[in-house]
Amino acid sequence: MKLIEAVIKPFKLDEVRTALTETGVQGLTVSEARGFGRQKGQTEIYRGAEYEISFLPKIRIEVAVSDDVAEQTIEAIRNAASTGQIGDGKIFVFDMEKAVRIRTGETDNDAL
Amino acid sequence: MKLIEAVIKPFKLDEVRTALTETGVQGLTVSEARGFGRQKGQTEIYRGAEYEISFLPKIRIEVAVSDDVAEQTIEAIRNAASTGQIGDGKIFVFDMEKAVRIRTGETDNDAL
Amino acid sequence: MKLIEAVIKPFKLDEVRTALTETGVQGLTVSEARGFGRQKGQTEIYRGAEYEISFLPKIRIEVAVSDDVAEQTIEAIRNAASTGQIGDGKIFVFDMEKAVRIRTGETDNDAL
Amino acid sequence: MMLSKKPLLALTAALSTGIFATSVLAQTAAPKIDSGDTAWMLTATALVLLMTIPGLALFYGGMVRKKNVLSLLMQCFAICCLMSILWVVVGYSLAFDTGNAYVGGLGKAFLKDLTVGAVNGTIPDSLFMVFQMTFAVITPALIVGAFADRMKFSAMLWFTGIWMLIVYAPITHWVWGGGFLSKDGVLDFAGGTVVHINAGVAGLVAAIMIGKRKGLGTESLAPHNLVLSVIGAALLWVGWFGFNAGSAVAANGTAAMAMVVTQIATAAAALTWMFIEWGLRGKPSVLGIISGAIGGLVAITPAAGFVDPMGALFIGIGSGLACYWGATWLKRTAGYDDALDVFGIHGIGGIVGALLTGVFANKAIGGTAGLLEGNAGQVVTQAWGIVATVIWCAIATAIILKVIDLIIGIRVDEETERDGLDLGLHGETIQ
Amino acid sequence: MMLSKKPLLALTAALSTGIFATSVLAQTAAPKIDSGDTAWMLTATALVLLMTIPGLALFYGGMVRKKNVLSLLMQCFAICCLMSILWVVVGYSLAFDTGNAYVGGLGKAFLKDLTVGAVNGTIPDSLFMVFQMTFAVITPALIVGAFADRMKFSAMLWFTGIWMLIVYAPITHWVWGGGFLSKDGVLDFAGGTVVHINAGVAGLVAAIMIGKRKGLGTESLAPHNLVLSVIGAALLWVGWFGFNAGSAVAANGTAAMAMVVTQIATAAAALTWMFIEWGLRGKPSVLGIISGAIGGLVAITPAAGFVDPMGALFIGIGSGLACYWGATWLKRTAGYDDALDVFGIHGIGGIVGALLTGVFANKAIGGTAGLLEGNAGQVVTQAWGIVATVIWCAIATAIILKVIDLIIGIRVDEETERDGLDLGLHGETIQ
Amino acid sequence: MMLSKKPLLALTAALSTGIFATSVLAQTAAPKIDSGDTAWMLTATALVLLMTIPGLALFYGGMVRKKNVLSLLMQCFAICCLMSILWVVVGYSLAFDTGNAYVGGLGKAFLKDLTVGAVNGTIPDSLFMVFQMTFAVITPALIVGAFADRMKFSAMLWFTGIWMLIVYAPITHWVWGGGFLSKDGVLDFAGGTVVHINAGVAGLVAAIMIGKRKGLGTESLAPHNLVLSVIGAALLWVGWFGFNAGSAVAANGTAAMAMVVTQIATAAAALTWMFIEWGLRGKPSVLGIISGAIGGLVAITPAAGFVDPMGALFIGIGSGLACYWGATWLKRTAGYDDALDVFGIHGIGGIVGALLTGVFANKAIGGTAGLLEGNAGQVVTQAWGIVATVIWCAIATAIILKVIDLIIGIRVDEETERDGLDLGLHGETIQ
Ligand SMILES: Nc1ncnc2c1ncn2[C@@H]1O[C@H](COP(=O)(O)OP(=O)(O)O)[C@@H](O)[C@H]1O
Ligand SMILES: Nc1ncnc2c1ncn2[C@@H]1O[C@H](COP(=O)(O)OP(=O)(O)O)[C@@H](O)[C@H]1O
Ligand SMILES: Nc1ncnc2c1ncn2[C@@H]1O[C@H](COP(=O)(O)OP(=O)(O)O)[C@@H](O)[C@H]1O
Repeated sequence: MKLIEAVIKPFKLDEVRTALTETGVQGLTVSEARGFGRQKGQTEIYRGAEYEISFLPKIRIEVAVSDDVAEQTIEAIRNAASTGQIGDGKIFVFDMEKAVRIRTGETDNDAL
Repeated sequence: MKLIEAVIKPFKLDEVRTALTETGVQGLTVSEARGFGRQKGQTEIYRGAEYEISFLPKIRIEVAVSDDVAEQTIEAIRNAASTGQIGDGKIFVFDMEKAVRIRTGETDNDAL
Repeated sequence: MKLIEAVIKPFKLDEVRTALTETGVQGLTVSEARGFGRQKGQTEIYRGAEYEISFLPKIRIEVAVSDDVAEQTIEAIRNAASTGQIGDGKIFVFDMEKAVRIRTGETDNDAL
Repeated sequence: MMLSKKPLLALTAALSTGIFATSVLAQTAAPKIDSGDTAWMLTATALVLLMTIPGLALFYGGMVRKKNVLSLLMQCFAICCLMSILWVVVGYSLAFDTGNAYVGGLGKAFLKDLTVGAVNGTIPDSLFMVFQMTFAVITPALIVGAFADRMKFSAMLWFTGIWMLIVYAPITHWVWGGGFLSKDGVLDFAGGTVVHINAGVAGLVAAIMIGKRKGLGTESLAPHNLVLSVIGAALLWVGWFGFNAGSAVAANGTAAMAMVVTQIATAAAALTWMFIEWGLRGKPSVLGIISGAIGGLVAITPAAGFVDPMGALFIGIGSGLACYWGATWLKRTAGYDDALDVFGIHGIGGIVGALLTGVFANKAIGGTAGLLEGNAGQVVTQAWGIVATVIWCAIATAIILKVIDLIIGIRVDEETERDGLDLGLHGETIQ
Repeated sequence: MMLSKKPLLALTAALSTGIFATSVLAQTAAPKIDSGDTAWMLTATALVLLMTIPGLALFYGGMVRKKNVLSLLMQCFAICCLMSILWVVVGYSLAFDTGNAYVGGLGKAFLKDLTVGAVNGTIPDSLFMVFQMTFAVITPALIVGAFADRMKFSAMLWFTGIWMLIVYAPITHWVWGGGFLSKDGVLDFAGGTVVHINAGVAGLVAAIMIGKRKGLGTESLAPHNLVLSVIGAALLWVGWFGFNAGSAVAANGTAAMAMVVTQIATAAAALTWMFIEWGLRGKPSVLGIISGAIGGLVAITPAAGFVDPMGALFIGIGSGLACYWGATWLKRTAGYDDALDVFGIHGIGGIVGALLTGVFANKAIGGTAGLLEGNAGQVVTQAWGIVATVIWCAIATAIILKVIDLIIGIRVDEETERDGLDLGLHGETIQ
Repeated sequence: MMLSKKPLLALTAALSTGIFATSVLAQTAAPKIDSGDTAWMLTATALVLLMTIPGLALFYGGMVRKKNVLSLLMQCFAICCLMSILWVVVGYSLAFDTGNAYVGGLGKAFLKDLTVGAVNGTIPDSLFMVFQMTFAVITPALIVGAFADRMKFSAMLWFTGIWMLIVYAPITHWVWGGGFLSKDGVLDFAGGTVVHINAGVAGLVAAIMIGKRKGLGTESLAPHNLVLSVIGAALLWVGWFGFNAGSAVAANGTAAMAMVVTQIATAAAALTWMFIEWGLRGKPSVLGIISGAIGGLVAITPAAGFVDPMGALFIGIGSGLACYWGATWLKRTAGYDDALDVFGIHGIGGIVGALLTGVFANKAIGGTAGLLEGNAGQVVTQAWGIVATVIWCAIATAIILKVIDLIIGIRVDEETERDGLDLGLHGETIQ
């Protein structure tokens, strides 16, 4: 199994979720993150003080999938999350040794 | 070493932590997450507008453990986090190449 | 490629980011976390009720790097994040199978 | 506006409450400041200011997404400042200088001749001016809820500034400044027509012209923090005592009764909305009960000096029903995106209140009988006031917005809307 | 309630302050509205409303977990609406209509005969009614802190509504409506007994009957946002000027002195709590200082028109000590879960205040001497007022809750409690 | 302070407004309480309390990082309590007892002889005392913004307590208590010198002595939640009506005009700051517009009873410009870390206001002519008031802080500063 982690722009979350659901993914977990990279943030000015915002809001998505659908999942995320502009984010793929569904104790592909 | 990631219902955090401490785990890291899956959320209605809440609050736990205690750690989490109802969450297990304790520079099992 | 995850004290974030940038890292993703470990939290008292704060605020950093710079990246994080006091945190290293830059579709080392 | 039995210099209010004759006669006695009336009007002015900042700002701010909350606060705050200055420059004059039946003259521009000693009724003239200023502040501020999350800040300033001078000030003159509606006998104690119908209609027109928020129907646009909205609604309620009871322009029985009926109608409308929602949707919501409360406050506004407690109870219930309908069924069916229901609550609530004032007006309370006491004509008069206001407001609002749109554009670009107006327009965010 | 030297229609207050004779005689002069007194009472009414919404709502809302904050605001807001209507329907009549020694009659139900011109003392009768309404609103709202996080909203509405009519209105009649406690000479200037002991005891009974919050002692139930609680406490403080100084029912020296002693006792109690906590626990906390302030406000309430600044200082210190003890040691030892310390602060603070009023009452200030001036009997009288109130309140509260529990159940189900009342009962959350 | 044409017991204000003679003569008539004036002053007192808690507390609290917000609220709340007690004990006496030209005597310590019946001008003497108390509360509270995020709570209490007695009370005596500045004819209607220059200079000295916040220039110290700051600024604005119009100590034309000019100057200053920022930085910010508003409020404070609306407009604009400069260029260039711009806004705004009062003072409004009416000397007199205040305040502040620093240390340790004062000093956090 693979664990696919994607860091995307927040406003793309709904599109990515829809795209994933369409490829048959049944679940995913998201969390708030902030990203530093090539994309430059705005400068905020508070009275005399300027703060360059180097960390920009991102959404971090984790999806666990079986090996055979990993590629198409990656593709689905990429298509949905891409705007073509700097800062669209990254997809990282990891090998996952084991998965367990807490409710039933089912493991591995059955657990996803 | 293994990195065990568990996505659980928020109100189970204290029980899971206690269970882990009992199995000898010395540390863990948690973060807020929101999960999409089989469990359905409530509908919120604001004046005329209805919003189905598809992402539900979850807690994401990461525990790094040595290989030999991985199984019992997984079991401890599962037992503590399970309510038997949809949405109890998942446990994902990864192989971890290296661990470092920042304070001392100790590595691998010594660092956990 | 490696995915290096570091759990550090929040006030060390800026130093770590600077250190990483100096070693040539181009991007990183951070999120809020709370850690349980040897470091003991303060006790908060609200009227009659005492709550021991067992989860302390931490920052979780993820950096994806190519294999050859992994060691120096780890070193950079450790140096920047260390205060020598309990609770400085951990660095966990994982093997990463694949990376994709969403904007361009570039993969692996080109995507970082 | 008022129903004082003391001498009044402001003919206007007198006219609109039918005690013109007495009042003018009474003026032969030298006008003198009453310290009690003055004390109350100083307080009432502070209370009405409290309605806009922070009251309305929070009520609206809590209902938008987190990325836009500061923009709402900014709009309310900037409007408060801008209208204050414009009111001094010429707004007050357009509303309250003698002028003709449609608009005041320029005689009071820049508050020319406003002395420390000048008296208006039983209070200092300067106090009447600043009390009215707070009304000129809140009315345009009410409108911003309609185009929340998507209007340029610059366009918003131009729009509300011009609107206040071209729409608000003249309509105030019609009703309270001696204009034709006051002569026609339209009853509007504290601004149901002048303030609420006016703002509601302007909001509707603006919402239609600027178009829907991105993501409407697809993303969650749920309120980010109703705690703020509850604080806002509560401060609006408290401040409204200054608005309604202050419109007696005296600390007397009329002011007290205005406060009583305000409390009753508000409570009744809030409970009405809550129970309907509970019945129809299964849960009584916080946003529901506060929306109902505002609906009740709006509806009792024109009636406050004219109806008795039982009249207030029915006005409250009627307004709770109507505003619920306006903010849910009507909006959904008609398909416009009045983001924070300015029309659904202020427009509908204002119209219901204006008409029911004609129904429940009680001779013993405010000197004018309504339908229930056999004076069916009052309802027609009230309807006439509504029609005149709606027509002028709708047309003028549309023209002003169109012109601004052609010159500088009224809507923010897509990226600003997506990333939030706080960051895009003001360079700030909340954590 | 009041200590005006002007003619009073409300015998009640006069009775309770021992100037019955003068007052009745004075009434032969035709009552006339004083615009200054009216101005102040209009303001005071707004201030007392501000205490409940948003004051108390925020004070409580900030102290609960994030998942329950809206439910607290909702309860306070809904109580505000419901009590306003019930007060109009029959509550005011039960409290202030002549009736017998125990409860008022039905003569003022639906505010029958309340005219614009009616005068009560030196203010409009309608103003006295609405000022009292705000007291009938806040008293039941105070109770909700005791059963926070676990009561059904429907049960809460039934309970507070019935409680206001069966417990609050009669006890108000006893003390301020000409009932037996006023005849017995019990001093309660602004509601130490009527409002605070009453709410405190009801809270204690309710907390015991509904049982402890899930997670008490095992999970962190720490306040989620004390910023809200500080805003709430501050607005309570400011609003309490209307509560206490407004209870003079006039803008005079008594009102001013009531404001002075309110400020002193509050400051003293807040500092007392802060310094005890600092000494015993090592840190002065925000929750501590605001809790102390509320304790001081509570304790000075019955005393406000009767004591001098030095008396206020001691009452403040005494109440800071006692409330700290009530909210920490007493609660822990007795083992009930009065979630937000309604009994610990309002009950204990009210009792301390009522007794110390008997100690520090100063003839030169309020016409009655206390223990320190040699009138030890006043302390006994005060104790009698406390006992009577506690007994009736405790018994009636228990019965009302028991009946409601049997019919619809008072506690939410486990899942709702776990996921939060905001989502479970109202379908809303804050971000 | 006031400009009443009614008899005054407080010579002081009379002196400072140049109507000493009349006033003294008028006193032969027995002083009598006016219920209208009393009603307004009761309200004004509540409004000024509202300025500190929660107004100022929120204004400051929203501007710091999340980990320090409670510490700011705590400081403002504790100061409110401590100053109230100290004012009673001896502060009021030092300021308003006869004494000499530099400081009052001890005759009013512990409010000796303050009776219910005592009259001051047309209001109860106790009311004058408590109104002034709220000024003694807000002035030290203003200072805390300068050393936000890094002062020990214990040191803060010692500092503000001593400062109020040694700096604030005497300077109040100089200007309003019959001291030398009032004799010299310095105009300060509501406290531009006494309150704002004073607090601003103390803030500057404290900021320099305690040193910069850790992380300044390297980390983001951006405001964590400007929603709080906007609520705070709005409540400050509303409450300032009590501050300025209340300083007329009567409900009359002067009070009304003070309210009018307050509104105008505030609006003008807010817009000025907003437009400068928009022009220079590209975006109009929320923090900018509210900062401008506070700057305007500060600057109109000394002028409120002396200038007309057009004067207010120019004072507002001038103050918007000057405060913007003070909070940006001046601070950056001089290199001190006045965290929340106490000097930049209150110091600079106060100085500008004091001087412009000398320019725009209008004989028809407040009885004194300014530069524009040919009395150039008034500007010199104003400057003299500023200089005297700045010198005494700066020296005394420095000495007090130095002594406290030597004895207990004024700055928190590094870890507390890093982890946040909320947790470190008060054991609490917000979620
Ligand atoms: N090496 C990395 N490791 C982890 N996260 C990264 C890395 N590089 C970029 N990111 C994440 O991806 C986001 C987008 O990267 P950025 O360089 O701004 O644009 P792009 O992906 O279009 O080149 C960053 O904000 C950060 O969250
Ligand atoms: N494929 C997946 N990848 C990542 N997280 C998942 C995946 N499937 C489920 N989850 C997480 O597990 C949670 C529970 O899943 P759900 O399908 O609702 O119930 P259950 O685990 O009981 O079948 C989800 O809310 C989500 O956070
Ligand atoms: N086994 C573990 N798995 C995951 N995270 C851990 C583990 N042990 C510690 N941590 C994280 O590292 C942080 C620091 O650990 P702690 O034991 O307090 O100090 P130190 O790392 O200095 O020994 C913890 O707060 C927690 O976030």
